[in-house]
Amino acid sequence: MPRTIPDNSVPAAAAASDALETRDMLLNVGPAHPAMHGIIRIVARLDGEQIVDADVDIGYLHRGFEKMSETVDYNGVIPYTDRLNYVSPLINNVGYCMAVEKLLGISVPERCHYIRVIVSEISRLTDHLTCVGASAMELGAFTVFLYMIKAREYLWELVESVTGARLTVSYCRVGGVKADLPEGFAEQCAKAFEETRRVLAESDALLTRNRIFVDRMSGTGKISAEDAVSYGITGPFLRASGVPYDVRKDCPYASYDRLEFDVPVGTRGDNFDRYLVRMEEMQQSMRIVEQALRDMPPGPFQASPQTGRSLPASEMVDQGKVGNIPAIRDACAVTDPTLDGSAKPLHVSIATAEKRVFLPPKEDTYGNIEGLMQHFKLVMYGHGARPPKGEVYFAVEGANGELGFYVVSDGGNTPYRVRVRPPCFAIMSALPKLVVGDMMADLTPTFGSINMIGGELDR
Amino acid sequence: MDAAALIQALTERFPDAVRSSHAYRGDATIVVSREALLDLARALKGDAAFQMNFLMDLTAVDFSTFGKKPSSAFFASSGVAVRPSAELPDEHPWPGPPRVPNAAAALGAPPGPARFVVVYHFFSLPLKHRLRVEVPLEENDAEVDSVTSLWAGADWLEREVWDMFGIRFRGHANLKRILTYEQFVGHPLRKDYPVNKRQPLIGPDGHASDHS
Amino acid sequence: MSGDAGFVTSRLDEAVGWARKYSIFQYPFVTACCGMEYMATACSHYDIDRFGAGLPRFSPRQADVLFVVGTISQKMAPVLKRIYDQMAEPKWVVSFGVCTCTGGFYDNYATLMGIDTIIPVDIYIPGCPPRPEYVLDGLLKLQAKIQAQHESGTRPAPEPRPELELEPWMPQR
Amino acid sequence: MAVKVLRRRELTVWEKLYIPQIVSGLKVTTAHLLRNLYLHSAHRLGLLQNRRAAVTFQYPEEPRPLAARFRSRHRLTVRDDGTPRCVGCMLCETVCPAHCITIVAAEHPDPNIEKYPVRFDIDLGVCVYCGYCVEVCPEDAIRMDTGILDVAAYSRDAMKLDIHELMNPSLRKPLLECTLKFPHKCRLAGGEASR
Amino acid sequence: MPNLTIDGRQIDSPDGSTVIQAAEKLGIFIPRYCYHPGLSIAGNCRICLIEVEKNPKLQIACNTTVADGMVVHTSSAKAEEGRRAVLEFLLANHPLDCPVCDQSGECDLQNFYMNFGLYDPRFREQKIKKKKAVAVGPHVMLDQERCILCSRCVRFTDEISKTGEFGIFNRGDQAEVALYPGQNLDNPYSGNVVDICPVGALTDREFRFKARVWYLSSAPTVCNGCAQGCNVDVHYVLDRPHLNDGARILRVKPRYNPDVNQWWMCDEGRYGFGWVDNGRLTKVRRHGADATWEQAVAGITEELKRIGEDHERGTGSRLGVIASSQLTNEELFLIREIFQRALDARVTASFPMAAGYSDKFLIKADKTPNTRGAMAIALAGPTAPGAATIVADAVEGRLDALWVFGHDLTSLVADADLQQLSRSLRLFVFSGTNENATAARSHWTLPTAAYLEKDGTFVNVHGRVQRVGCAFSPLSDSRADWNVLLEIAGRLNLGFAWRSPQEVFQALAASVAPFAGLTYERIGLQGASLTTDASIAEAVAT
Amino acid sequence: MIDLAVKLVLALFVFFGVLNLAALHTWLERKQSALMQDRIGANRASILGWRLMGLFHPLADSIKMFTKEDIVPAGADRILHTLAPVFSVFFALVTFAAIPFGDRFLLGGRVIELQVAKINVALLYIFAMLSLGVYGVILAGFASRNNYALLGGLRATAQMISYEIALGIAIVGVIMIYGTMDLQELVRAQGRTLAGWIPLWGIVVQPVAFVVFLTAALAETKRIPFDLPEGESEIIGYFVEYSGMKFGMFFLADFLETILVACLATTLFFGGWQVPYLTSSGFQFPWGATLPLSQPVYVLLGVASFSIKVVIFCLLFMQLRWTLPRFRYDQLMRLGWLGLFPIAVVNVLVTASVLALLKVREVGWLAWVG
Repeated sequence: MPRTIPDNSVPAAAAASDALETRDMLLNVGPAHPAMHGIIRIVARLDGEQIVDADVDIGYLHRGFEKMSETVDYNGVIPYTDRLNYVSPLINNVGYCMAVEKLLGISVPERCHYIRVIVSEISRLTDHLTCVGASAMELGAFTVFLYMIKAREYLWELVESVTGARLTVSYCRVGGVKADLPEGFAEQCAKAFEETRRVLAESDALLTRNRIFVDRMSGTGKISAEDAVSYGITGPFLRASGVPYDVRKDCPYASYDRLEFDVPVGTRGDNFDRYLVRMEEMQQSMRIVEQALRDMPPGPFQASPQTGRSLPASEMVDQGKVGNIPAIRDACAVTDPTLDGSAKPLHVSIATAEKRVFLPPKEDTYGNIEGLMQHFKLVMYGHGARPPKGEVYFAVEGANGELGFYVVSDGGNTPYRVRVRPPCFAIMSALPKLVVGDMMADLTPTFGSINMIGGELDR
Repeated sequence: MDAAALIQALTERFPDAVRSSHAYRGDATIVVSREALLDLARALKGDAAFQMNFLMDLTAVDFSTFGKKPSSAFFASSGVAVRPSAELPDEHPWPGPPRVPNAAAALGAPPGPARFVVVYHFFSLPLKHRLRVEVPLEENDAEVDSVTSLWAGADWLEREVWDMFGIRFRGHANLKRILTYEQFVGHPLRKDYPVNKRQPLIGPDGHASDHS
Repeated sequence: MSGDAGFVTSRLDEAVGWARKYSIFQYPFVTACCGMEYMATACSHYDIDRFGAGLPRFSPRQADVLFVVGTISQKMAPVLKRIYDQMAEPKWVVSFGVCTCTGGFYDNYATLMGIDTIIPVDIYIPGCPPRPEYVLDGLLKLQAKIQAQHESGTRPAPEPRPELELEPWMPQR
Repeated sequence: MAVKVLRRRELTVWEKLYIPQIVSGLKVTTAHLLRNLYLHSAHRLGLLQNRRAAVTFQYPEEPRPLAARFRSRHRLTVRDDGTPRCVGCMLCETVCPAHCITIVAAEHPDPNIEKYPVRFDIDLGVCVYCGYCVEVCPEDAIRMDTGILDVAAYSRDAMKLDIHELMNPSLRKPLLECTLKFPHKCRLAGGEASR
Repeated sequence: MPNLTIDGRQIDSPDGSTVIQAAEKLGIFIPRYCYHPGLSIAGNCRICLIEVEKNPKLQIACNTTVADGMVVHTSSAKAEEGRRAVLEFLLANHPLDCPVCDQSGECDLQNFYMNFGLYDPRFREQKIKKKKAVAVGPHVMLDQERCILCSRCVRFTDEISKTGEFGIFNRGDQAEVALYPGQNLDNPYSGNVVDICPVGALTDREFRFKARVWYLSSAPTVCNGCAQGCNVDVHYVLDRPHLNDGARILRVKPRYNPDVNQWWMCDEGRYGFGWVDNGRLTKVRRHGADATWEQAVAGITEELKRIGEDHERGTGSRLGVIASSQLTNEELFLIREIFQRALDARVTASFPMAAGYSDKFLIKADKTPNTRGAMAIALAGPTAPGAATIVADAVEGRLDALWVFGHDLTSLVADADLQQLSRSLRLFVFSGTNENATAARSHWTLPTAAYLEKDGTFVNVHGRVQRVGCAFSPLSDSRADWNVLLEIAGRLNLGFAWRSPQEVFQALAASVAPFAGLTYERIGLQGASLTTDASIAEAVAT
Repeated sequence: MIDLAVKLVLALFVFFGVLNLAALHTWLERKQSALMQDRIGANRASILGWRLMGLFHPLADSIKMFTKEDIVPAGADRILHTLAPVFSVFFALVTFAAIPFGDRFLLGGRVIELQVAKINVALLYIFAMLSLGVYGVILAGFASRNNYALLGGLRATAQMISYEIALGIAIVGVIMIYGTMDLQELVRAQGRTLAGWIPLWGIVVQPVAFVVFLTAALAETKRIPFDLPEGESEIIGYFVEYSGMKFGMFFLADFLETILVACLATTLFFGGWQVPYLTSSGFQFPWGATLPLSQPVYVLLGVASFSIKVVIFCLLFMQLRWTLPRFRYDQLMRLGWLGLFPIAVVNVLVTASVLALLKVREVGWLAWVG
């Protein structure tokens, strides 16, 4: 049985050969340890306060993502992807959906690409805020954490207004997104970014030049570029080691090739560099979102421009049922607000044209038999979207690095195999290398800078 | 290098090892025999033409039920089987899961389908190309060389494949379970492992329960 | 026993109940996604400290309420059980998020289908993850429960754990 | 490719003395402290009500505004005659990734409706609020727009919503009396237990 | 034989066959509504349009006979365009009923629409209203709005059931399928019209609204309603107990078998599955009190051994076994091996039953599925003692033990005698699926699996051996009979090495002549005939 | 007899005052951090409908802790385990005895020093008590039989011992200047003015010592940035195995130490109960104005001045606690041994040199000032 704190075992593991009779101490850190985010266990062998060896035990949050994915249909996987890297669920959504779209061989409208970029970057912001905030908190700077979470709340308000949920968004769909951006999103976004920038400035003042913080972060948890590459580390962690690899630049997807941004890289590959890279990436993310909002093709924000006639959904359903098509044709349904943003006029700009993949707009479902049949065909077990037999790998830049989805289809309506390449898995595998030689206390900032997310690590 | 050129170069370089290849949806893929894997990997990492410095991913697929999913009870009312819905058209269809040469193949019979395929995803940062390498394995001999000597990151990935699929990696120093626990019996991502077959460590009364 | 004494003890109990409900030292057993909302609940926008529950203690000995936040896997279950056993009486358990309430949609080999299969639960806060408002409502309900118990020292016998509803012919899990 | 190398400025001797940076840090936090103190005091006096002192929403007294699209507790929409709009097509039950919806359907006397649910349960203890049920409903029968956030419960059973609570979101457990006027599988005493 | 090219592939097809049949052979599926291989060709739905080279107009595949050198394109743009137009027309007045229609999920309108449908509908008019939800018979509900007038049901009642209830009335967009006045769709095969209806116009009243078809799992089996042994698929749901009050089986559909039942089955078999989920024995009982299988097996074998020992000293067999032709061949064989051969019991599988309704098509008078098998194993037929004599012997005290498989003895003796039996016998075992009077009187009541829940074979009236398969596991505590028998054999140290029905069947095939050479693989899904009829006669004679 | 009664009253006064202050301190800390973090903070506990901005929360905390189960882990040393928190609180409490919180006043011909115990080597006493307080911590770490607790205890011991040295040396300068170890005298000595208008507080003459003292004293309190022994996210702390009121006592000791350090800082460097330009007869401003005050008012002003200064220090400590990250162990040690210790020593040397240079040793430096 894995041992947890408080650990009642007596100091053990004598280094018998040591003539001085000093004994190494085995310390079980985790799995229920505040700095271990609850779900990993590090068995550290300590010489005094110095870590001489570390054994990392993961899997405490293994939830069978890959197995569950084999039991649901292609869209059914999306809620599970939300919970992979639950700090940046939208990036997971986007990555998974784009992988399946690649498998299907379909494309999505330009506006949809931009929307995905925007939500991805907002998610990246929330992730970095949480990561930096949490590692600051673990170093005792509690207020910074609260400030960062406060900023995250403002960003989550954005996420909520777009997706209808704060965290587990289930926003993307295979072949598009659930809904267009809401009205007034750009202004709301500007306001939230203003708050975020203020918080970042404050946090910067509290941490970046503070010697206590710098001493804790600088020079600890170092890894060289070669080692990082060998471990398959990607993302901010790799960039902090000076390797400018960013999927958004190197293998651009969605509309990243049309957006300008810098890839920050560090020089030494220590915790402080990772902190700096993340802080800079947040600025870049905001820059990307602002550009994307400016450049994205305009979408109709309002109800049907042709008729301007809106009908309550229930009315449409009732009329459709009795075959009174003239009464409801060309009308725009007033649906549940949670479906806001997916009305028929908006549908063309957020969803692929391939009807065998994406649910029809509600107006079609309520108002004509063709739409209704399409709707049913996509939902019923054994029907649904059926990619051809094949396998694809598609990677996006997750908050922690390359987030790849390897999807195998056997031509059925459920994925045959969904494999996610979790970025922090690679980083975690390098953890023993990162911490050996450092002090016990350095475990905390190093671990914080890894931004280990259990959902993604253990899946 | 684009996918076709990469496959071409590899096929020329390793004519014996590369059993088949495809570039489905632009993903360069080669299927190699497990004997050749380590040499190939070494060359992939070291050769100036490839420079695959990243082992992005290492996983496996259990192809044992591929295309054999029991059909649902959509009774075709006409009395004749009706396909539920068309797959999307595919211009360049995928050649199908890799096959492993078995004993029968020597006698001229077609190679049997591989139960397991170990899938490596390589990426070259300097050259920006990706490559998928697949190593088909038979069920009763699911073992392949470890690439931990070339990429440190393979350590955990191989452990995970062992844990989830029961594929052994020859030369791996510490091949033990990683996501599940030592007491776990079986390999959950195998297709014959029922999705909700639980092996609890403690029972409702708080006592350790036996694992059957 | 005189009426007065009863009155005094009952007032005393009430006071103890009052104190306990406004002084909730929590042990956050945070494992997964719900942890993000747990953070949000604790932080400025919701500020769980307003209810006197702002002080997380990372030692189970000092905690009053075990917040089980996030999926508990079979691998984690013994740890949770042990933490619970280590807590000092009186103790309460909050099951935070559907994974801890019932196992949620991770109905597979790896996860525990609800922590109430191994430890008694006082408050279920469903949601995936629960919005902070859900949590605060749950906390208010927990406070009401604590006040209602108002017994000094011991907690009432845990409720019988819900049986899994298995129809006779269903595949036995 | 735009790569921005973050070259580190070493700490100056002045900064290495701890104190200056501590002071500048204190400046940030103290500014917050004083501003909030000032605003709180002003609020006590009824002044400056338009400026928030703390970002905290004092739930439950002061609910935080929810986004229009926010997915909260479910409800079933109701026809004018008090029956549910749901026709028991079971698409929501089908699509639900958590399998938290259970529906039992029966014949409706009106052949234009044909079918309706005699039982419609949602187990909130399992629901993951993905909103798929709303998205796939072809009848606009299920919605997640109630804004109800009070879902915590004392038992597993209490998290299960049945047709009474779903059709009338204002109902709260425990329910004692059935007010539905159509045949349904009723678990309440006093209701029609027919189906 | 004409040779034609379909989608670039060559095929020889017999004279007079149609393109749709030729394509079928190539595995090319051409959509169809009115065409049904078991019915005459109507050619009125027009969905099977194909492009034939050198022919300016699209042809219907179902009624175009093959010709040498014909070049056919089944999925060319032109053909699809034509079908799309047909589908648009068919859908013009189709009601928005998918949510309430039981057919959705197996509806050909949905399927074909998704493959080549017109996605942007142009129909903007008022839809025609017709009658909905009209019960046309005890089992079938008609919805005229959904009907696409393919006339399959009309042809079925004309050609197969030959009862002629259905007709198409009125013209144009008012045309509708209906019963002839005064008629009622109550022929014994009426359920088949639901199967053949390509849309949701005819639905099954029993199945209606119980579940959605996409919830159903399907398992192939053989109907046990009569000796015909129609091949069927049983459709069941295990993971949604709230549907249909927890019953697993939701419906039974015929499975195509050209040698037994073609595409059809009778209503008696189709709706006669209720006993599988209702009124089942679920617990082992000893004198009415709950017990466990371990106790039962141990107790029964103990008693059998003791009776056996006593029997050595006494005279004549003191053990009677009334087997049943509801049991599979494997179980009957095990009964023979254990009771007749090893324990020297008096065993029979023939139980007197009144002959039921029969006709010349599918319905047989013998309402048990395996009489022929029991005869082949010689547990029924002229040589076997009748059940009545065994019971009479028991009543008169000439037996110590009696084992009844599933039968209710009250059809042979009065209940008072049964009570008397219960008191006088040393061992009285009842094993069966459902509760009855005998079960209530027995010493040991063993719940056993229904035919759907166990693997095994039946032999139908024509001597065809067919697998019943194993659709799902036995209900709660019940066990398959072969399992129980093997356990008892193990306890009795009979040295059987078999562990599964398949192994028992191998032994059976090796030792019982009519089964010689058969294996489960050879039987497959479609069954195989007993080796010779003569061998049966021989087996009966010995 | 009456003296004894007076002392008793004073002791009780200090005892309850300090305990209440500690309770108030927790409230203050919660509220202050809330304000810093744009939160509201605890505010819902109410008695008879009164919420008083959450003032009842500390009360609830203490009642709850009293009624919580007390766990002694298996394998732990029962006696030491119980003794440890008592040690902590006891030594923290008795230290207050030497802190003067007001000037002496005359009551019925008696001179009453507003100090529980007038000890002429009060500073030594305080240091002794502080050092003994370490035992509570190390005993807690040792008796719990838990690796984390042990680590915490070790850290705490090393940290407190190291910093005590810097602390002690920092004060030497003050002692040298004021020439006394009696705190009451020390405070009184700070009542003078330099150049006629600068109050001769420790901070003025010993600014470096003040910084060293403050840092070292913060470290003594084991609060952020020096909370390594109880750094929650690294090692839970030496009291990881304590529950109920025993844990509460550590908690209390923590706050007591904070208050104690605030008191010391006030006493040593901010003139204790002194109010600038206030003498026993009233205000005498440097520009010549005077404001005569009666003696009770004078004494009360002194007490108020002392309290305010202490509270300000507490606030400062908390502000620091919620602003800064924490040190690492080796950095902490380096700061103590390589930073504070040399500075303190140099400070002593410089002070000594200056005093020697001024050759005032014999005549008394204070005379020179005056």
